Amino acid sequence: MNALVAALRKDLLLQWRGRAQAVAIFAFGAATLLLFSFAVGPDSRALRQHAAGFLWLGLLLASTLSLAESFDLEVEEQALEGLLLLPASPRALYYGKALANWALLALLGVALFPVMVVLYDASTPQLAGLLGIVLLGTAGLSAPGTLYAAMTAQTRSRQTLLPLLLFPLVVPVLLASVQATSLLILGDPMGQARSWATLLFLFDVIHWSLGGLLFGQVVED
Amino acid sequence: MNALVAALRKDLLLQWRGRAQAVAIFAFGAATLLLFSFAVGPDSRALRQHAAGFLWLGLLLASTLSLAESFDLEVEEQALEGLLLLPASPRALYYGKALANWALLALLGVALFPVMVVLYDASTPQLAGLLGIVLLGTAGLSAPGTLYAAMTAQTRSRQTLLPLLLFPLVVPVLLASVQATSLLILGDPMGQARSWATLLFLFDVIHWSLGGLLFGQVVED
Amino acid sequence: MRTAGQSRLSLASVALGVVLLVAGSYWGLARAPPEIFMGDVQRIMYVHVPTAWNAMLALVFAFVCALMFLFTNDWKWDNRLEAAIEMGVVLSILLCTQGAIWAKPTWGVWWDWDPRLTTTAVQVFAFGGILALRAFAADPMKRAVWSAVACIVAFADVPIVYFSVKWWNSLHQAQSTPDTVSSAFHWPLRINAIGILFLWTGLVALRARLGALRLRGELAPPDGGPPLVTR
Amino acid sequence: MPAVSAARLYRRHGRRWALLDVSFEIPQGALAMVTGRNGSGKSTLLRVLATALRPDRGTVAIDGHDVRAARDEVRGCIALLGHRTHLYEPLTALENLAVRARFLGSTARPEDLTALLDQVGLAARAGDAVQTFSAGMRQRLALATVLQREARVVLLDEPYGHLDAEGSLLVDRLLGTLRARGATVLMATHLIERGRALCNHALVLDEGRLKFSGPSAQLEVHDP
Amino acid sequence: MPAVSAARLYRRHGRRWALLDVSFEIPQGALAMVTGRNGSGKSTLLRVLATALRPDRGTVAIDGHDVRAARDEVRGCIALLGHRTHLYEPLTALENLAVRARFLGSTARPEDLTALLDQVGLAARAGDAVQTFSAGMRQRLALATVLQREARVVLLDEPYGHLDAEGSLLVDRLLGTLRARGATVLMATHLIERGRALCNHALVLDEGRLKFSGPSAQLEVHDP
Ligand code: HEM
Ligand SMILES: Nc1ncnc2c1ncn2[C@@H]1O[C@H](COP(=O)(O)OP(=O)(O)OP(=O)(O)O)[C@@H](O)[C@H]1O
Ligand SMILES: Nc1ncnc2c1ncn2[C@@H]1O[C@H](COP(=O)(O)OP(=O)(O)OP(=O)(O)O)[C@@H](O)[C@H]1O
Ligand SMILES: [Mg+2]
Ligand SMILES: [Mg+2]
Repeated sequence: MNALVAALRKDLLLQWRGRAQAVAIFAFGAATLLLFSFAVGPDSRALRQHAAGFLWLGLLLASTLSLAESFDLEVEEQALEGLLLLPASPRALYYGKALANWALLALLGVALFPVMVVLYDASTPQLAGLLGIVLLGTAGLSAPGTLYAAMTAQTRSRQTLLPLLLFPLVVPVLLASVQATSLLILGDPMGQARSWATLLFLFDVIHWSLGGLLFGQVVED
Repeated sequence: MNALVAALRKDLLLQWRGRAQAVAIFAFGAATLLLFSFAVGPDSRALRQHAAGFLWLGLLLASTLSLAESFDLEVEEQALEGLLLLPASPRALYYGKALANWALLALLGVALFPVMVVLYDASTPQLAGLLGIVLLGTAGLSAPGTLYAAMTAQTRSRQTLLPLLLFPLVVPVLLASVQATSLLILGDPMGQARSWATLLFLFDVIHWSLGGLLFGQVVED
Repeated sequence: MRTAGQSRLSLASVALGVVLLVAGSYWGLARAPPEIFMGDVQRIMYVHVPTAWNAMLALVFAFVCALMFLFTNDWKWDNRLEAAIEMGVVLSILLCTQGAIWAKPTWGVWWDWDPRLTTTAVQVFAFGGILALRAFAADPMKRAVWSAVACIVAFADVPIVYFSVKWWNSLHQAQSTPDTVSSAFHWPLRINAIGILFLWTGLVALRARLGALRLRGELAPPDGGPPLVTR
Repeated sequence: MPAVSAARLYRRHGRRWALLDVSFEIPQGALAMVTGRNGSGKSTLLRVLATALRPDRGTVAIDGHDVRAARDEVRGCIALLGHRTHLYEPLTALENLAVRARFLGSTARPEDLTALLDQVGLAARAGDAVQTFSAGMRQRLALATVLQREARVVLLDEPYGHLDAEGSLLVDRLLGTLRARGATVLMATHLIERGRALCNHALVLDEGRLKFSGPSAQLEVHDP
Repeated sequence: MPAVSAARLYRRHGRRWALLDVSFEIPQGALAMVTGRNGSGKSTLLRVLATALRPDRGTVAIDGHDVRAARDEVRGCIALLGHRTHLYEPLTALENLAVRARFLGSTARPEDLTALLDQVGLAARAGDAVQTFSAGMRQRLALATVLQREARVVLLDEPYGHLDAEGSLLVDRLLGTLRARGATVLMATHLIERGRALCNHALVLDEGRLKFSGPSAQLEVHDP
């Protein structure tokens, strides 16, 4: 428990030092949302229709950048290895990192939502439900993303390999989050959003457990 | 001229050594195209409609990764500085890098096209025209992308800053390429594709000139 | 003493700007007739259009500063560049906000993909990105050169964006562009435009001075030393 | 029980064998220098002993604990100073120490950490980010992280690298303190004279094979 | 005309002044050592002289060319060995040399480059990527890139770093060759004895200020 707190404090400190990066990542996400509208064309009906999809795509793209960068410092001077040799438990290191990344991604999701509302004219009154979906969805990105980022950070071209590995894996997260968000925006007469949320929850439980179990394997030589 | 050849040979050699990366970047692009179809949902008309947009978005995202990575090796052990001290002309270094990046991005565009055809059922008989658009469009990504990557490579969080700076800049490239490709796919009764190609050409001329003029400023202390 | 005089001048300019803005807004809000189709909502135009003009002016000024910096290597142009980009971005964001507030009741949406709106958005991102880049460059010289270079490139891009967006849009559907301004609304508009002009030039001058002071703190060695050289 | 023992140790990097059939024992409390030409496998050996790399074949035991079977026990009693500093570049010197202290569960107060920095001559720069440090200052901070642990086996890879005369004396003193505490030290270095004056044991590697293991006084014949 | 001259040179990193009011002259053909504590500004000085960093204030001239006004001329006659190696990690040793040779417009054939690698003891590893090299092997390759140029002014930052005994002799020999060729050398090092034996001139920096500049024989009083 102490180790987890130590790890979390370390990662939050690193994120605080790199807060300019967090701002840049938010701006990246917003720029992506803008780009989508260019790719789709000035067709406001289509944009509104697909708003949730674009939001989550932008979030996914931004999150791979953010996840990959969260390990840059760990490998630069092999600082993570230094902690493992202390010895610090890999599990604590994993959960510390994954929680810090989750916090950042959730913030990002919350910040991108108004951008989507303005750009695509897609708003919803159910803000609590939306927050829940954002939390569940970003948790589903953070857990496997942190695990994979730890692997790819040790290779050249981490920034390409991470999304490559992560995208297929998080297809369920993307689908469920997009559907749930879409239902919240466009109306949810049959209450289907809840079942998507359940799927997300299930995915999270599995991957947060798996990540803790496997992280040690990934970072040890 | 000799310097340009030397620079180009160096960059092509580096790309050849990192060909696994090129494959990864192609796979990333393909995965992005797949993701778009998940984000938009199983609406084959909408997919076909927006196929060109998604193709170019995927290409743009993949290209920022590739551009950023093309400078990783240059800054890792300050190899680029080493060449500048030889002295090598910054202009030759720029054009060598930009040409090598252009070649890679054009290949990527050509390789992604069949993926789009398969995923979105969007094909065209006018392959020569399409190749032309791909060449013009990727040239428009490569020139400013190489210039900006040289800057952002010197900072932490290069992978976020590069797209942040590049995306707004290449909006015309994205628009023109998407429109032209779309016209080739969906039919171009009024021959508008040509005027979009002209716009791309204009953009390319401006940015290939600006890049050569400004690169020296960017890489020297 | 010279600098003190300069900052007094800038303060005067800010004050004059505020006065003009208040006067113009009073005229626009209380005295000018309401518009036939949009009613009182239309009165936002008296700040909206001046903001648009001035945002563009500020960015043009930034472009000039960038060129001047690269040619003269004089730090004062970097200070002005920074101030001008910040002002341009702030005005552009204000413009988008005002526009969105205006658009909701008139067009029924916050945003639309009209060429003007689109270029403004691109402008915000392009120049906002430069400010982000500045935050990541620790060395003042790198910071200055990079932002000058990025500013030139971005500025060269704005006209291209404008034309491409115009083409792009007209290929799909015609936008309901606002009617041109009738002469009854001219005066408050002009007064506000000049007010904002004075306001931002004053603020930019002050901000540039602040930047110069910070830079002096960064660049002055503890023992004075010989004059600072640029590249 | 020897403090460090390796038996028929092999380790590969890609296709290349960096350690081949290395067997030796270092008694408790010994100061051993590890030397050999560039690329002979010194750094690889130290990293294997530190459990940063796993052995491909053979066994290694630290204080009687096998590096594979009892990795955490081994890690509990070693400290490594490697070619890479294990530091977080954007954090300050003090923060780097504080982060490690929290993981160690130590009750060190900020003053203790500042005193530690003072010991390596970095007190004046405690609040500066590591990324602004010169090569020697990084090495000093890395030394401080080693001092931070009361390790029983200390592995130093070129500890004199980048250090000025004063810093080198610091390392000498550190070795004295460690010997006084009864810790075992393995130090890879190319400064053969200096090493021989300080160490009582020596290992010489050559293309991954152990060419000599014995009292450092007998070393001269192997000098290139 | 002095080979290297600096007048009231200042240079900053971020907020910190790494060089303050440094003025000196090094005559043609001199071997000068640059020494001083960790963080005193040696690397910064060499990088400014090499035109890798621009001076913030003051003037620097190499062979009579001002580093600002005639940067390309200066670059045509200097060679720098810094803390970073200037190498491409995924390229092989030979390819790294070949890339540089093409930029230099030299007519060196592959055999010449292999001979160069042989000179630094890397011939056997000519076809291996730099990323598989040990610390000392990288340093050797970096030395080879310096040898590749017929520079009139050679700037070496801790050339003995990571090198084994044989590699250090290589550097000594290199200094001899350079002196014979009439080249001017500035060498930052912490190995004061070794430097004093080889060099005829010495510069001592302290917190960015020049504390001593003169014949290296007079240096001992400044030893810490
Ligand atoms: C939503 C965001 C909006 C943005 C970013 C925006 C941006 C701009 C820009 C850049 C100009 C250019 C000024 C010039 O060329 O002289 C402008 C002018 C103008 N805008 Fe907007 N606008 C927005 C919304 C609106 C709305 C909703 C209306 C009215 C329904 C409106 C009415 C006008 C008018 C009347 C002008 C003056 C046109 C002229 O001088 O010819 N704008 N706006
Ligand atoms: N990138 C940087 N950012 C901020 N400060 C720096 C940077 N690089 C060096 N410094 C500071 O400049 C001063 C001089 O550094 P420099 O590397 O020149 O020292 P040095 O004499 O080479 O030291 P060493 O013997 O340790 O190599 C130091 O105080 C250092 O902290
Ligand atoms: N990452 C790697 N990939 C491939 N080979 C490697 C790698 N690291 C080291 N080697 C090889 O392993 C051998 C031993 O390297 P090691 O770093 O242990 O040598 P060393 O004795 O520490 O040398 P030095 O004195 O130069 O530091 C060398 O031949 C080296 O080329
Ligand atoms: Mg080693
Ligand atoms: Mg140094």
